[in-house]
Amino acid sequence: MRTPLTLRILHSTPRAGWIALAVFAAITWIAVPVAHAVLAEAHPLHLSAYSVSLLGKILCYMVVAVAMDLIWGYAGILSLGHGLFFALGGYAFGMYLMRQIGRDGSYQSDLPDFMVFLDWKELPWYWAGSDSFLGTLLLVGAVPGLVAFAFGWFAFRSRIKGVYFSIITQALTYAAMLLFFRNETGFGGNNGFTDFKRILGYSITSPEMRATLFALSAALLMACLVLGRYLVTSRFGRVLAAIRDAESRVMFIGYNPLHYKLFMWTLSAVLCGLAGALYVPQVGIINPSEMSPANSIEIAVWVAVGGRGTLVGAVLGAGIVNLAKSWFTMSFPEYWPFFLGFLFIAVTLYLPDGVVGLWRRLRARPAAAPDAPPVPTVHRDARPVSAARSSAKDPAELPAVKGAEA
Amino acid sequence: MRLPLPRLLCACALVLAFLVAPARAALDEASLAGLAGDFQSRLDTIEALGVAGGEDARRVLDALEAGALGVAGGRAVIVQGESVVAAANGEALALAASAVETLTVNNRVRRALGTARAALALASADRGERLAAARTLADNAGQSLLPLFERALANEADDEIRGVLARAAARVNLSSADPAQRLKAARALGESSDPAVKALLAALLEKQGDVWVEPNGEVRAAADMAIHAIDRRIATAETVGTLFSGLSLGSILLLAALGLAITYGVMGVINMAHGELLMVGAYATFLVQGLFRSYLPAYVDWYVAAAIPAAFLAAALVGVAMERLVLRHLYGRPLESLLATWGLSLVLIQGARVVFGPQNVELANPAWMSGGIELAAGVVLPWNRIVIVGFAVFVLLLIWLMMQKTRLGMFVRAVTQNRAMAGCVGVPTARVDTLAFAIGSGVAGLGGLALSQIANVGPAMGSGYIVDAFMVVVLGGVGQLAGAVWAALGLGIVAKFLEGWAGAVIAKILVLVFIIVFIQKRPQGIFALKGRFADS
Amino acid sequence: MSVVTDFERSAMESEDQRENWSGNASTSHVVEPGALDLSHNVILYLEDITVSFDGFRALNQLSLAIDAGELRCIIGPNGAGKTTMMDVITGKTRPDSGKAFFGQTIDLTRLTEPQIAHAGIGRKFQKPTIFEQHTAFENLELAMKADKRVRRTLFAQLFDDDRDRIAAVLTQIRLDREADRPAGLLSHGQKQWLEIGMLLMQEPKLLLLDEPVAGMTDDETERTAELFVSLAGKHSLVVVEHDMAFVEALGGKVTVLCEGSVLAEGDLAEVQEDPRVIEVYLGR
Amino acid sequence: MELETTHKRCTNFHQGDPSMKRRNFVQALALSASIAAIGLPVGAHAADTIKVGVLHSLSGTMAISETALKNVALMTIEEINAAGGVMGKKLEPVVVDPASNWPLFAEKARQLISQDKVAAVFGCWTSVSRKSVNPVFKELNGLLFYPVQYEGEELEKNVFYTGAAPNQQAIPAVEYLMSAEGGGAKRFVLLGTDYVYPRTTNKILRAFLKSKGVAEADIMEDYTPFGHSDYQTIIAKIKKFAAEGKKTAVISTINGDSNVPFYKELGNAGLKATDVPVVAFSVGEEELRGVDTKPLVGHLAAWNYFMTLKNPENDAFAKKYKEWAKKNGVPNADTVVTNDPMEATYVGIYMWKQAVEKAKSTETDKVIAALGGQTFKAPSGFTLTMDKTNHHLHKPVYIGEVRGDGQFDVVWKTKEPIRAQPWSPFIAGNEGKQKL
Repeated sequence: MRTPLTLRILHSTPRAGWIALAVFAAITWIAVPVAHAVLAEAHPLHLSAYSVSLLGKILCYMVVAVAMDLIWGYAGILSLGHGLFFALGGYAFGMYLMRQIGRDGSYQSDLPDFMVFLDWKELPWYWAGSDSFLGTLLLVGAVPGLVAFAFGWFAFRSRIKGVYFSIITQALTYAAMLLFFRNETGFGGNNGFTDFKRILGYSITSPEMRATLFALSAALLMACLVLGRYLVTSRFGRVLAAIRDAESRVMFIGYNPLHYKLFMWTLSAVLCGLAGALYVPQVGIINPSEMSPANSIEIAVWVAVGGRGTLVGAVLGAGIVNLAKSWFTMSFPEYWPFFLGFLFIAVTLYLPDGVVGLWRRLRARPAAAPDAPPVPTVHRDARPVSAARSSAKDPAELPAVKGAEA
Repeated sequence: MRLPLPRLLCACALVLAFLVAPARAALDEASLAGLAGDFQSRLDTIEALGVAGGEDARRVLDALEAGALGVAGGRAVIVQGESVVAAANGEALALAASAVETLTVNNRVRRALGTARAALALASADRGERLAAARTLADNAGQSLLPLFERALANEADDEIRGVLARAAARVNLSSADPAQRLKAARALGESSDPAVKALLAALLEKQGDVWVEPNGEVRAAADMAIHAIDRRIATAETVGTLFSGLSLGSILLLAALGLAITYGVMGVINMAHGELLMVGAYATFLVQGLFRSYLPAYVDWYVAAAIPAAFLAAALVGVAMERLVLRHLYGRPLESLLATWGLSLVLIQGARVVFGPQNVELANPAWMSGGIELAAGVVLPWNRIVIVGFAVFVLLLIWLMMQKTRLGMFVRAVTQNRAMAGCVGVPTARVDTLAFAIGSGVAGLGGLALSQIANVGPAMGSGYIVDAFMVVVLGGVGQLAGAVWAALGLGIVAKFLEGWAGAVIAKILVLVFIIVFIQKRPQGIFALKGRFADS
Repeated sequence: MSVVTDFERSAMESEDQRENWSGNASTSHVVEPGALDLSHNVILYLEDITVSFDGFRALNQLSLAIDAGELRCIIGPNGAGKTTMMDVITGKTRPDSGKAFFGQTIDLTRLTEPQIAHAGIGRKFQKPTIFEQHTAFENLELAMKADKRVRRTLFAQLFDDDRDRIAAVLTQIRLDREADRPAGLLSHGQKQWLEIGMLLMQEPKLLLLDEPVAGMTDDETERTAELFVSLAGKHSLVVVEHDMAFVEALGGKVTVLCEGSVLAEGDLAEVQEDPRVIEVYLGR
Repeated sequence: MELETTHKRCTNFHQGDPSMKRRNFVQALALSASIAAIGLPVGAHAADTIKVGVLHSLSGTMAISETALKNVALMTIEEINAAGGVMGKKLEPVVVDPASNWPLFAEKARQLISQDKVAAVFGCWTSVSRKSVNPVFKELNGLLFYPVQYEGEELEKNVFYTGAAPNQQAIPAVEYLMSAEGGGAKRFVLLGTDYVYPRTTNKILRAFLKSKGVAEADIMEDYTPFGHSDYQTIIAKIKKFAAEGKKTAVISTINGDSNVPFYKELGNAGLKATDVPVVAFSVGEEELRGVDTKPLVGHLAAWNYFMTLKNPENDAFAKKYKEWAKKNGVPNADTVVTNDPMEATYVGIYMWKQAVEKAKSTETDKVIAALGGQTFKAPSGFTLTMDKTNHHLHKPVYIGEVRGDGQFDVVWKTKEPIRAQPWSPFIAGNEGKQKL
């Protein structure tokens, strides 16, 4: 009998996970908004705008890390161009924010300031729909999704793999960055979009708006985690991991890897786009340097630090690296690259599975293979099989392979 | 070159005055009076000094260049330390140095000075000096110089110099009143390859209202033919120039990527710190330059040669340290190595920033790498780029010899193809790795040396090349040195032709798109391994 | 481990592999297996297949026909083109010329690997290729005959009869005690069996088996032979093997390949008598 | 409380004393990262000091230019403290590193104003970094002193611009090129890095040149990407353009790092300043430290200050900086130079100090009110005035020619400081926009 999907999604995340999510929701949906927007500034528990927007930014980064982990950790495809999708989502939402400025810009025009300056008399066609909030919500996911789909379709169809794929994703984001740097491209050139005023008519700097954006970012992260968890524990996730480990076998048993990779790749890009859209109003600027290859590499670094192939690891990695960066740049402005650099080296050398790997090692689970992603456990209810009895034999004991002498 | 008539007359008068005067005679005060006048008369005076020639003129020009020529009480004087002498004849004057208003030497004055010096040099005994002088004068040819050209042509025996002078004279004669002179000039100018000459000729073919600028039809026809001839020459030179630019860019990309091709091929390590190895090589070059400047100032032009082993060793040492301390522990985890080398790159960049400061450091091209070969007016192949192309060939040859002819090279190739098997047949893979990494890093250091001759040397210089280097390696096919060569040259030439056509920004974007599309067609790079392989 | 393979694979992937996706990969990704036409009782038909790599002819006008339900052994010296032939049949390599038909109507040279798998051809590789990070159970689950499109797989769940079927195959390949172990920890022989088990889960019409008993004990080899013999009839099998004892135990018709073409065909005893065969095996 | 002391020490950290350094370092390391990083309130600022923020990139692409500004800011603050501070209180610099990352600029600005409660911030270099922090200063009513020449088209209540607006740099430079002394240029190449400052400046210059009767065909505009390092094609284009006729000059707004390859190529391709002079708006003494300037002698730069200016204020300024650099172990301290943005930083800090003393408060609104009309005898040799309405300084303009030693010879200067026009009259729709 068929189990309803909702129930299966529920089951895919273990009980401890749901408890953690509930605690997380309580903090991000209630505690933080109250501490920021309700408590007076003098109150000892008041959370400043600085902290809220910093944490909100990190939540968005965490979503990106989860999206990256889904495609890298689970499908084995290292993208060095995820910054592009993040930025595209950001730009899509940024266009809406620019339109919301209305006539409050320095040229008091209906057009965004930079267009007035370029002597443009009307919005270019690709700005159509940017004044509608709903349309923008659609674009935020659709633009990175479509770009990723088109790129992925060609790349996966040509069976570009490994470092070749990584490098062309890097070329893609680099080319996009150069394109967006141009003033004529119509996205504000190097300055990008900034000086936002409001969303849906509400001031973007009000504590309520800030708390709302923060809570939305948290909600997106939680949704990503639940969705990600379902995906990686479903048969789809197992096919994906199988493609990572032995793609030709997957093809010979009848799955088309192109479609599987493409789906995950596009979904990952859409998640990045959504994160970008929430990121932009919280940091107040989007410009092409978000697409620089270094930014995309950094995304991979977060995932590796946290632990590739575990969703929690991606979240932890993004959090640790970014908090460390914020702290270091404040406290050791001249030396922080040393700390961050040595942190990356140390993590790779001593924590091959990232922070999560360390935690696992400390908990000393005996059976788990050291570098294996967690074995999905969806069929826990399958027949009990004694795993203790190993029948593995040393290949050396086997009789020599018999030759083809005739 | 349409000078206002009064000034033209004045200039001619000055020149004539000098021409009739005996060459060795001292200058008279009147000929220097212009120096006290307005800016333009000052320039005319300076140029006329050159035409006049003679020791005194030379002395005045020298003083001007040194910033010692000045004006006091409407009179040209030269400041010599605390004392002041008259410019015209060098006799001491009872004037305080502080009372003299020295003449500012700006670009315009420097140009006039250059013309004057060239005019002087036209009488030099040295052929090279005369040729250079003739070229300089040809660029600034004006009515006032015509007598000079004619005088020089009469005395000149060298054909090349005569050609230059004749064309220079022809440029002037193009505005002669005599149609026969103009016709001769237009024909003579057909030998030129200078776009400036083309512009002069083209002006004859214009109409002002209904009237031709050049009334004589025969002259117009000659000018038209000359323009076509010049155009052809320019087009050829430009194509050669663009090809050379592409070759040069390609050789730089190659030098930046070659080391990466080795280290990536052998160990499959994505070395994000590769750019920093370039930086190490460049800073090593900088240090060698510093040593030469301090201890061997006479041989400072050869610091580049001495820097070759230094840059190689410095980068190789850093490379070995990286390999021994970090990468060694990451074999078989190439994507993790990305993270660790990214960290290494942060550390190295910040290290350079702390040691050398965040600013770029200054590296001078040695004299023998300065300037260039002029193919045609406007198309110059700079020596530093030519040397770098040669250097790239040299490095390539060395690597090829090492890979093909030495035992180490054989080991490296074996490990590249099948590490496990190489280990089984007794290749000391760990040692080979270290050595290969040292060599790859050393080659990167040589790349840094080459870059230091054309671009920035600063802490972050490497990050500008790392993306390009990876593109080259991947486009060529991982671990394929020949592939890297083709990829680098191909990218260089494609980029340069695109840049000429679409501008630098669009060209860069198009090159990246080209790479993406190319990899679609050949997902393993230009030189993929072919054949049937056991499915892994 | 997983990390290594990504890169090693990319470094070693052969040039020809990229050509495999035919243009219509996205439009018609499922071929109805029912379309197999066995009206002439021939399940696989190769004619004049030629494949060359950089001038080297791996297959040279190879022609071969396999009957429905037949168990055919292919032998031949190294480099005879056995694996390349399998590559052609499964769509991994496109022939330069020649025809390859599955039944009467399905043109194998126009289909992609997944499409061919759906049409009913299963393949076991020379080197056991299984999903090492997945358990034996999951390996079989993934191979199980089902709608393998993304949308279906996303919402797929395991029903009781699926479980029973997997359990049955696990028993058949004697891995029922290893069901929950990561497959990477199995012994070589067990991996071979797991791969055979995956083939069985696919329920193919035609099984291509490349050196299925390499690395197996005598006991295991014997059981494998029994299994194959029992499968013949319901399925057609093409077995590439060097182990003559095993070929003998299978007892079917034998084809000898040499330098990319068929050298001899017939009973094992017959071909062993053939002077040309003796020459290629014993050398000149 | 513990946090606060650490923080203070970290900022002291830049002021020398190596033994202190190590101890602070270790102590600071020992602190929990997370608490500090999420920025729990660091506590009200101590009563006996006034905090000021220094917001310059010390890593990343802009470190090359901005590090020196951080140094000058610290030196100036030290100098003010040595002279008794501001209103009897010592200044306490809070240095952060926005790492050439534009969103990080906004984050750090917010941190400086709302967490560290600084009275003013001295910082930013690129336009995009300024655009990134503008909304933050507006929202939190902070005070920013921006020391770099820029494209104008902006006027913020919370920002004081101590660098040049286009009419204080670009336009006088072009006027000079067109004059007889400047060589009487009739054709112009507008060359820049592809971003807002060059694009805007060139747009203004184009309109200006048109107003002077220069034809469209005599203007060539070209851009290169950030970090471009291969100028072969562009130099060839310039040569061709220059050879086609009238006297040509190049106006370069090429950004920092690309200048070295550009000038090296220029020198080797044989384009001499006497033939085709290049006037640059982003090349100063600091940038030329990385170039062998012998082939560049005669090329031009337009600034409001040159290190070679001879006047007592400048002599003292350059000397102080050199000493400070030596004392604080700045790399290559023997060869440090001063440049225009450094002078603008110096002037900005003193203007702020005077305004605070006049207002008798560090409150933003009072300081803003007090700043208009402040004067300061600057190293540029003039007494500079902060405009009463437009938040820009009245600045003199100098044109300098590059010397063999990397310094500049002033060949032209304005008679007196010029008032800034942040809204260029050469851009349509800007009339009557000079006020806040």
